[in-house]
Amino acid sequence: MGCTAEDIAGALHAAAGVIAEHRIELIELDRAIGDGDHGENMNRGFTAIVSTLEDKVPDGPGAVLKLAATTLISKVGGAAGPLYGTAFLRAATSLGAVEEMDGPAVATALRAALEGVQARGKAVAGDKTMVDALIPAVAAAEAAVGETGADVTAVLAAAAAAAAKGAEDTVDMVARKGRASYLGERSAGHLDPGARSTALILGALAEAR
Amino acid sequence: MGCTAEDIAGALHAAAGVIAEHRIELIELDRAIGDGDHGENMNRGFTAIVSTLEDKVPDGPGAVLKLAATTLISKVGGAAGPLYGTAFLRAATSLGAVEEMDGPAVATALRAALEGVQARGKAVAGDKTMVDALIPAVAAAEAAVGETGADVTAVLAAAAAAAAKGAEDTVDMVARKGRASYLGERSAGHLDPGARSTALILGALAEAR
Amino acid sequence: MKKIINDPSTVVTESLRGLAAAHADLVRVREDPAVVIRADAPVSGKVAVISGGGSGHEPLHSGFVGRGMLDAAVPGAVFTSPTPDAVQAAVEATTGEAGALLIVKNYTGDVLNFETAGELAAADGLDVRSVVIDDDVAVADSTYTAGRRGVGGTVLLEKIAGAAAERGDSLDVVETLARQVIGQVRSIGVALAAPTVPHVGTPSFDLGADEIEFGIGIHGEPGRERIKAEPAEALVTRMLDAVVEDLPFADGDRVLLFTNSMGGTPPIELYLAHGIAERLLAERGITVARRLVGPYITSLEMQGISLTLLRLDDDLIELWDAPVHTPALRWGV
Amino acid sequence: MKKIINDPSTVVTESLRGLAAAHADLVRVREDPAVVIRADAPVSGKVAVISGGGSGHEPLHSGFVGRGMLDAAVPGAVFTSPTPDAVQAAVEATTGEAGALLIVKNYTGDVLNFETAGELAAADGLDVRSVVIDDDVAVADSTYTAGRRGVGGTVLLEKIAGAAAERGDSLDVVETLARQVIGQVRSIGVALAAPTVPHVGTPSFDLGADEIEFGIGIHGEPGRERIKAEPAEALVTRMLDAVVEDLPFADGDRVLLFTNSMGGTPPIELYLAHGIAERLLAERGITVARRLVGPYITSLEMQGISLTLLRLDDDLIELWDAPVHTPALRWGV
Ligand SMILES: Nc1ncnc2c1ncn2[C@@H]1O[C@H](COP(=O)(O)OP(=O)(O)O)[C@@H](O)[C@H]1O
Ligand SMILES: Nc1ncnc2c1ncn2[C@@H]1O[C@H](COP(=O)(O)OP(=O)(O)O)[C@@H](O)[C@H]1O
Ligand SMILES: [Mg+2]
Ligand SMILES: [Mg+2]
Ligand SMILES: [Mg+2]
Ligand SMILES: [Mg+2]
Repeated sequence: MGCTAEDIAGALHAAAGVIAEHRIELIELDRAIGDGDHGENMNRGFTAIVSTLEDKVPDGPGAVLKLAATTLISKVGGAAGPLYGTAFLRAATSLGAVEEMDGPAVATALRAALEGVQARGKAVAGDKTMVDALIPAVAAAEAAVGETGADVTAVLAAAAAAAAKGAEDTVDMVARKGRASYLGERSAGHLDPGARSTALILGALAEAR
Repeated sequence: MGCTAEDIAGALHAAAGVIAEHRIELIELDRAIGDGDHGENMNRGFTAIVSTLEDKVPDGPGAVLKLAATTLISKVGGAAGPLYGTAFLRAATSLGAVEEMDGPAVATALRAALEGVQARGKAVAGDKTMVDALIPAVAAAEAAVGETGADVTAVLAAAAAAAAKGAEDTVDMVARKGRASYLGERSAGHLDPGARSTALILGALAEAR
Repeated sequence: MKKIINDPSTVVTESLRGLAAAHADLVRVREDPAVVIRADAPVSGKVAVISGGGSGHEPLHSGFVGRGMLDAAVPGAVFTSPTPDAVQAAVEATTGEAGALLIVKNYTGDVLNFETAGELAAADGLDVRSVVIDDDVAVADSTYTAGRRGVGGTVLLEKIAGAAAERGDSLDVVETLARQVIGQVRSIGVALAAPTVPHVGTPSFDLGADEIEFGIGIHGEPGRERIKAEPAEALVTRMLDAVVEDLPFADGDRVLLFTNSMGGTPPIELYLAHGIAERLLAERGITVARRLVGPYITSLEMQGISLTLLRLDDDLIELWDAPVHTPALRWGV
Repeated sequence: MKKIINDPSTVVTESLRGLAAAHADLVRVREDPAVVIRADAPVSGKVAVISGGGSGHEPLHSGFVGRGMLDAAVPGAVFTSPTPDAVQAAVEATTGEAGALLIVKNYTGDVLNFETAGELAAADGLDVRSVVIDDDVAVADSTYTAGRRGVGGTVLLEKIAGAAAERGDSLDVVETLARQVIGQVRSIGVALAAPTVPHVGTPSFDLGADEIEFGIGIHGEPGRERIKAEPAEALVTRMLDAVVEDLPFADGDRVLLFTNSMGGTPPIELYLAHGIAERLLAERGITVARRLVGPYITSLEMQGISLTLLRLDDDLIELWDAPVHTPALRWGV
């Protein structure tokens, strides 16, 4: 069975909870190799998504993701705002007007999101950014679709696990994009905050299923 | 035997050494109930006295003390500069043109110094200032003159001991003059830096004999 | 953390209210999204000059709104670039036929958010252009970084572009001048102690008692290198060498020397550093024709300074000297 | 301690060299004794306005030398009032027939040293008068203290007396105006973190993580009371109550509100506090007719703010608005 607009709204609600819980952790990660605002930024954005969705859940999964996208764009700022905003916007667009999102649609949406982030931010694998969580997530989602077919839960779970692993792998990387790149070699040895938040969000979405 | 100009120059040299040694202590005392500059101020002044006297020692004890006075006035600043400057100036004037300073002259000079400080600063006994070291010093010097006659060493030793005791007694006082007075009751429990420097200087002069 | 605030989440808004109250003759403030607008905007026939970025660098940018400088400033959350809709609101409030120049500091977030805002403005049929300033020599300008950061040079750029717009230059000319300034301005910063972001509550980085962060950014991002604390003479020499040799500035050049406090360094130290810098430049045969000394682009209460050099020509000098009337910079008025 | 200095004993001199280099059009600097003199002094026929005090409060006083404000400033060692011969040098460089007004902050050291200088000037046959400013409501004005301290009101006094002298008022008039200002200006300060004096090397006092020193002086002298840290709204209310109720300022009064940073408090917090103060005064029916917001009388890098209120009348407003051109305060020029 696929996800309805209500399901996605619920999942975003869950993601907001997880981000709030990890606000300090994300701040601390960003404090180490950035400017210390990532947790605050993401929390501000997801809190805004929840209160927007409380007013009214739009019709269809694509419309919900689009509302999340515009909310992130207008509330987050920083690097993460436009990048996550683009990710959600591209994912929304990829869904079109479907009533329910199935497993393959999840994989397609994730790939669209990744492509959007890369189009905006120009980061490639190994640059120590959220892209390093998204690339393995997309690959795992697509593989899961190949194996399990249409099961949203399995696709999301695979993506989340891969994103978590991908985020961990950023620890050893030297940043080449974003604020951490100013540190050069000194950026190695730290987890990238954006990769971590990507893994947290995907984890929450998978859990919410 | 009395003190010559050279003796007094030597004693001032010794006092400068003691002040330099206790610079940090005086700073810390002033930091607690003032603005933390007393040690620096006194050290600047006495260092300047030493270097002025290195050029040339003037003729007669009065002239040496007068040179010390003008040096203090033009180098120390703060409250201590004009007060110590006045003290030395009045002491110098009290000596007139004598070639040697004997015991009674020391007592007279100390009284003149005290009166000068009080005329400038308006502090009375118990206000928690250098006056609380000077008042007992003058009394002890005058008593010593009554007992021992003309012995400079004994007079200075008595004054120094009384000044040290007087300084100690400022600990319990609540300041009513100078910067410490802004603290009100909170000034109690601390040694007054100016009383301490007075005791140190008299101690050094007595030792130098 | 001790700060004179009520709540970390309302710091920017509440502070802007104070700015509006203090300078009602110069600026008006819109909340949500937050925008600081020149009191008499839109000024008809004039190119609008707009800048913005994370808050916490005051007086940059909001303190530079007014006659002869910015038409609007867009303050984001503390150390966080503002969102496109805020930039769009600034454009709407200030921009007419003559178009607008957006001055963007080179940080990923600023570039992306202003980029989107530019697209929105273009969709509204407005002639809105952007320039990206990247004057910080501390960062290697290579494919291995996000590029050099925009720092002290931003203040000078805003003054000069604002003066050009005020004298009636076209958007083409204002943009060309802005690119000229960007091409010939260079900066370096150092930190002695870290700032504390209100919503974080702990210092942005930890520096040992005898350490200096050399090449610090203005967001408390750690710099490029940690050095041992050293006397002002050695530190200013090191800073100036980095700046002078980068462009490079040469014997015979006329420059503007901007000695900036990052916030927590008091004037007594700032002027001391400035005096050293003036002497060292004279020794190199570089003429300091104009100077600016003060806390103009800061990082909350961070202790440290930055040095910026801009190569001048007669036109830039005329634009620098032109009247300016803003909360933080004022002359000729 | 980390500071951008070479040697604690040369900080003041080296800093003044930087000031002279940066503002050669406005001031000239003499060393040993250190005096900052208006570039075109002595201005013939004009009353000279002179102030001074310990260094470390910049821009007070040296940043206020120039047209429409001070003719000379006399900087002592850090937090130490200057010596009489330095004041005398300032008088000599600026004072003619019209005489001079010495503006003295009420601290024992300042009063005594300026007193001696005044006697020296009188001996030279010059008409030199002194006014002592004591606007700090934190200190009880009783025989149990050295009297109230001179704090934020000093900046306003220097501007107004300077403007009166510039427009050609006689020494009698300038002195009378100065006494009027002193009679109707009141201030209070708070500290969140202590400054560090260069020759001391450790903070001037120790404050707990949740403590505020209420009624702090500008030399890092401990204040009158230690309170728990509280939100800006409560703190500004407490400060304003102390100031308003002291004079008292009343419904219908027109005032100048001066919101001052002690150095380490950044503009974002300062404007936030200012906004609150404006609102609270409006609620009391007190009209804020003029304002000044910024770090104008500081205590090195001390974190904290002060609030100053001056009751205005038309003449004081005219004098406040009159052109001023100094390193730190400039308008109308
Ligand atoms: N060019 C980029 N492409 C993809 N992700 C990026 C890029 N630049 C930065 N990021 C991500 O953004 C995160 C930082 O976000 P945030 O702290 O909110 O913004 P800022 O860096 O503006 O303070 C980084 O950890 C990184 O994952
Ligand atoms: N009115 C006064 N009469 C006598 N002594 C005073 C008076 N005021 C201050 N003092 C002395 O001066 C000392 C402080 O000197 P110092 O720290 O050098 O000056 P300042 O207070 O200006 O920083 C005090 O400890 C006190 O002994
Ligand atoms: Mg960040
Ligand atoms: Mg002292
Ligand atoms: Mg940021
Ligand atoms: Mg002092």
